[in-house]
Amino acid sequence: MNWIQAAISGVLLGGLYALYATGLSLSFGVMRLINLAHGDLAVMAAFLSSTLVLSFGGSPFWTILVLMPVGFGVGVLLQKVVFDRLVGVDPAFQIVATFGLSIVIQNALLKVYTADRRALDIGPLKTKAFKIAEVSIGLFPLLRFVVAVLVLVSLSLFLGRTSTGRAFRATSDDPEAARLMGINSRAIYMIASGIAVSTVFLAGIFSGAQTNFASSDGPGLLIFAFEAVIIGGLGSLWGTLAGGIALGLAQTLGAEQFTDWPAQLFGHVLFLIVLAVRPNGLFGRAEA
Amino acid sequence: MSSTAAPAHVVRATTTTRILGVLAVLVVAWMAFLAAGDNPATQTKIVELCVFVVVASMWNLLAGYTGLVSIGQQAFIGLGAYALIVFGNGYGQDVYFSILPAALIALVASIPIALLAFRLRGAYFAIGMWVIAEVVRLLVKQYKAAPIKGGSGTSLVVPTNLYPKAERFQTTALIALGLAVLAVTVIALLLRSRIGLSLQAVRDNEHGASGLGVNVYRERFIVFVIAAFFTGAAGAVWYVLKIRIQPDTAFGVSDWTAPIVVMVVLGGIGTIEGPIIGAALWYLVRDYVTSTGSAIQLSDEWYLILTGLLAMVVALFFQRGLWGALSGRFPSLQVFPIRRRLVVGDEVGDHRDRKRAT
Amino acid sequence: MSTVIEVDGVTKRFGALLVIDELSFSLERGEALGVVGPNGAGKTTTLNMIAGDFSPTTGTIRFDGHDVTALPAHRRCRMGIGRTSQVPRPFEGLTVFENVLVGASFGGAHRGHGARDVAVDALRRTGMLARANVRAGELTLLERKRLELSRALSTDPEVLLLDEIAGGLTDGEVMDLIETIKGIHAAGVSIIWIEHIVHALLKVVDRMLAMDYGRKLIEGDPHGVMASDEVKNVYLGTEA
Amino acid sequence: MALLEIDAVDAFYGDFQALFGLTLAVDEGHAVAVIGANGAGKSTLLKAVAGSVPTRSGCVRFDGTNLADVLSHRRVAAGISLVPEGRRIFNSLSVEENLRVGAFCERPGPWTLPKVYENFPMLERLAKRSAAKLSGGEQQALAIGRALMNNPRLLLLDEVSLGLAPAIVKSLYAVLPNIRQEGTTVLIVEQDVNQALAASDMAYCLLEGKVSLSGRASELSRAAISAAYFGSEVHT
Repeated sequence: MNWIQAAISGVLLGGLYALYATGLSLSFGVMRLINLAHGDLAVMAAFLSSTLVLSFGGSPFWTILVLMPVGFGVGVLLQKVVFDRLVGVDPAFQIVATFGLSIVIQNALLKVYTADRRALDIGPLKTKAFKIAEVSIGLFPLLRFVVAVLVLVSLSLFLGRTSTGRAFRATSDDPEAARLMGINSRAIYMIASGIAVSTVFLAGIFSGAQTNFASSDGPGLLIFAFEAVIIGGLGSLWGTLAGGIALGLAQTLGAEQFTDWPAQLFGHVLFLIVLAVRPNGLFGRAEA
Repeated sequence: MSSTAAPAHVVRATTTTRILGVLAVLVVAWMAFLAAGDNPATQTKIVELCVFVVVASMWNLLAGYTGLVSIGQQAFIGLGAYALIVFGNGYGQDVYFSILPAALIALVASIPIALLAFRLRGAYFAIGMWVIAEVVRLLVKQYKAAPIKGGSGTSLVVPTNLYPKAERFQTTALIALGLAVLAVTVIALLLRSRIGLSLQAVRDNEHGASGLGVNVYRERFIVFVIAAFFTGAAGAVWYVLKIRIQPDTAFGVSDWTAPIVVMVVLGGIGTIEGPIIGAALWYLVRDYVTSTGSAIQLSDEWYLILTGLLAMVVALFFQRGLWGALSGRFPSLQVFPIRRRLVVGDEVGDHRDRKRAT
Repeated sequence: MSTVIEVDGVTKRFGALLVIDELSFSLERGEALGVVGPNGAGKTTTLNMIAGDFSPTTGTIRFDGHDVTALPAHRRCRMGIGRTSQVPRPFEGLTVFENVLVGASFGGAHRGHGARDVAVDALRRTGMLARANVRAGELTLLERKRLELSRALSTDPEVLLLDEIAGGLTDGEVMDLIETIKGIHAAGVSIIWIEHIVHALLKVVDRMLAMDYGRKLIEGDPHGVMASDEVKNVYLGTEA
Repeated sequence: MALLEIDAVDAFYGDFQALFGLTLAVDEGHAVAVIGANGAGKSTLLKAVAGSVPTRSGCVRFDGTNLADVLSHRRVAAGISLVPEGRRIFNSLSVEENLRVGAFCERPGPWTLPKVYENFPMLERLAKRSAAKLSGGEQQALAIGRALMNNPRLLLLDEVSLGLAPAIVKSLYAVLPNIRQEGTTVLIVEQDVNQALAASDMAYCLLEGKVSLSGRASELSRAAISAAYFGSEVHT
């Protein structure tokens, strides 16, 4: 039974990882840009949420409604000020610039919030669970998973069914040909960054409600997001979800078997195995 | 082959390189004098500066000459350092003689790491290396028995019970300086050699290089392994001085790769001189702004925020870095004579020859 | 004469797109072969497959009788296949001499003074010696094309693959280049030359191959091929 | 007044000068062919009009407006559509999605999805299929249909016949009268000279970045074209 229990937690955790990874996958897909500050933005969102709750009271959930639009704005701003200058540039400079951004965000958070760990209090929801047979399923992890799937569904509807979504995919395929259709690629890039940051804000708040967080957590989250993207294979949102779930499963099942080892190690090991065996990811296209 | 009219020869050193070379030797001699002195604070600074010169130069050799941008070089720092701990604390070996084998351990480890990480390109290689460094960190943390003692870390016992403190600082500073000189010399010689020629070709146009017979994978592999060796040695030297080691800092990305990247980009990526200048500048500025009693005393947080902003500004607007900008303006400016100037009688620069040949 | 390059039943697909369709031809030792055909006929793809940038989907490529179909580009270069590419991309951070030295040291596997002398010789043959110490990033288009040629020569090629080396040059420049290539050919190097500037080709090549839709259209005497109905139809369309 | 005026334009790809003081004009409602060998500068000309290659000197005017400072995606909104060389289909989109992307600017006009399908019936059958899986001819039809969805005033066709079998080329060109009937001006760049001349009113032949011959399409002799096309040195 413990195995089933661990597997279910793994799948539910995978939803969170997919949420982290979505923005990363989107910016890479559309602009071939990797933002190394991606994880720090999630941590920033958790801190902002805690500030809002401390100032205005209530549950962290309402802050999502405020912070997701704020995240969109942050993404657009970052795109205009930083990322636009990095599209098509030597990866070394993309890495240095976004690495610098990561250092700035981490230390700004440290300055404002000190090194103490914080948590977002969601009250009794955090511990509520229901049982099917002998397996207990946490209500909050389930909710988190459902929200992640909803985000992915709405994103894939946006990409698949709307004019802007099609422009997105067209730009990702061939930016120059997209411009020949009248699509302003810079505007598309701004929307992509806006979505990337607002989804990672959401992920940060959900993560902060489950476990406490500190200003230095960002890089660890970035690695999870990155692993989910690579394991799932580039190029599809559902691949990212699958990658997130595979990562979550590796962590919980690994920790179940080897109880005194850190769970993230098993995720890393899965990542390295995928790299050695199927470098295009479990669900990736061959030419990716 | 057609006949050769005038004998051709290749000139490497110029007046500028000779003058700057003498200056460089003088700086090293001055540092050796300080290292051999009896001021532990100065000796500590020399060790720190030299270690960062080594690691930054090696990172630049990878990123600036082969396009392998890694944010996992801390893996080799930690491997070198922990190998030293194992030789010293575990097997009771003399620490100074353990530095070389520790570096070799890093070298050996780099081979399977390269085989795996070379499957990724660009930014994916960068983060993939980071994951690999994380795996090594977690494994070391997990080894809770002596001599590694897991996540809480341990201390190097041999030097403290064998050598008096003053002697240890002196020896370590001299070793660090020697390592830095060796590392930079190896890089300069490598770049002067045919491998260096191919690396610069690969950097400019990978596809074109392989079309001229360069085995790009092999060249990259060689450089990766060399970088791992020296980075491991630097990690070992660092902890001979610092004594106390913990996996989270020895394998810490913000302790190592973050400042290194800033140093290299600030100094000028893809030049030998850039990382050295970047590292020196970093130390001077950090010393000034964080030491108590200076005019602008900054907290660690503010200091790092400014560092991050500096990295962003340089990467966005000043990609050539300080040395890159200087040598762009004054092309003859180089400390290390790696360029080749061809002299063939009076044919080079003589336009009549061009007409004759066509 | 013996066959030096043999393209045998080669097909290349990129995804669903058929680019080369069962193409077979050969190059004799010491021969210069011109290749013409409209854009998209698969000429550059063919050259790239001979040079080893990628492998054909099916079929075999032989060099000096050895099957080289699966060898990477750097190995083929060392065996004696030199090439120039359509858009010259020199190593811009290196000087002209250093650019050529890469070819001499790796493709030609020369060391030290040997590499230097081969590089100097290649520069002299292409008229680039005077520019030896200039950074390649500062060259004009003609000089880049000449550098492209010198680099290929420095690898001691038995076969030289030229991809639109005359494209984009003025008439006078083209004439200069023709003389250079004639010289290389006269020294015994076998040549496959893709070119749209037909009059340049006609001055050098011994034989002409016309391609269309990834297939061989016609091959034979250069003037005969260019005057043939097949080639005229491809370029100017069938007469109504 | 001419809809498109190209006045003494120089254009470069890096160091490579592709157009040398090129001058030509296209009247509204006309179909104009630009022929010439590879490397003559035909595609560069179209790219300079579409805005993907900058002009270094000279002037491109569309409907009297100088396009110098108009970004390429704005030119599309103004009614200039390019069917690019090599088709540049969006491979991860379906056929229908490619067409819908073509209508991104939502310019009003006669060209709608049903009308494109009516003119290219094979596209309707393939509507839901991934565009990457189409044959060359189908992709070319899609590229033209996609450009028409913008309801352009000026349609630029770059090497429509490239790599296609003659029968397919013929079927693609058969749509041209329908396009012109809606008042669209067409500028055709082609290697297939006869096809291009048959479809157009005026023709310009380019040689090495300059106009080597121009005139009414029906009045140009094959000998004159042959000389202007290859340069004078080929004995044919």
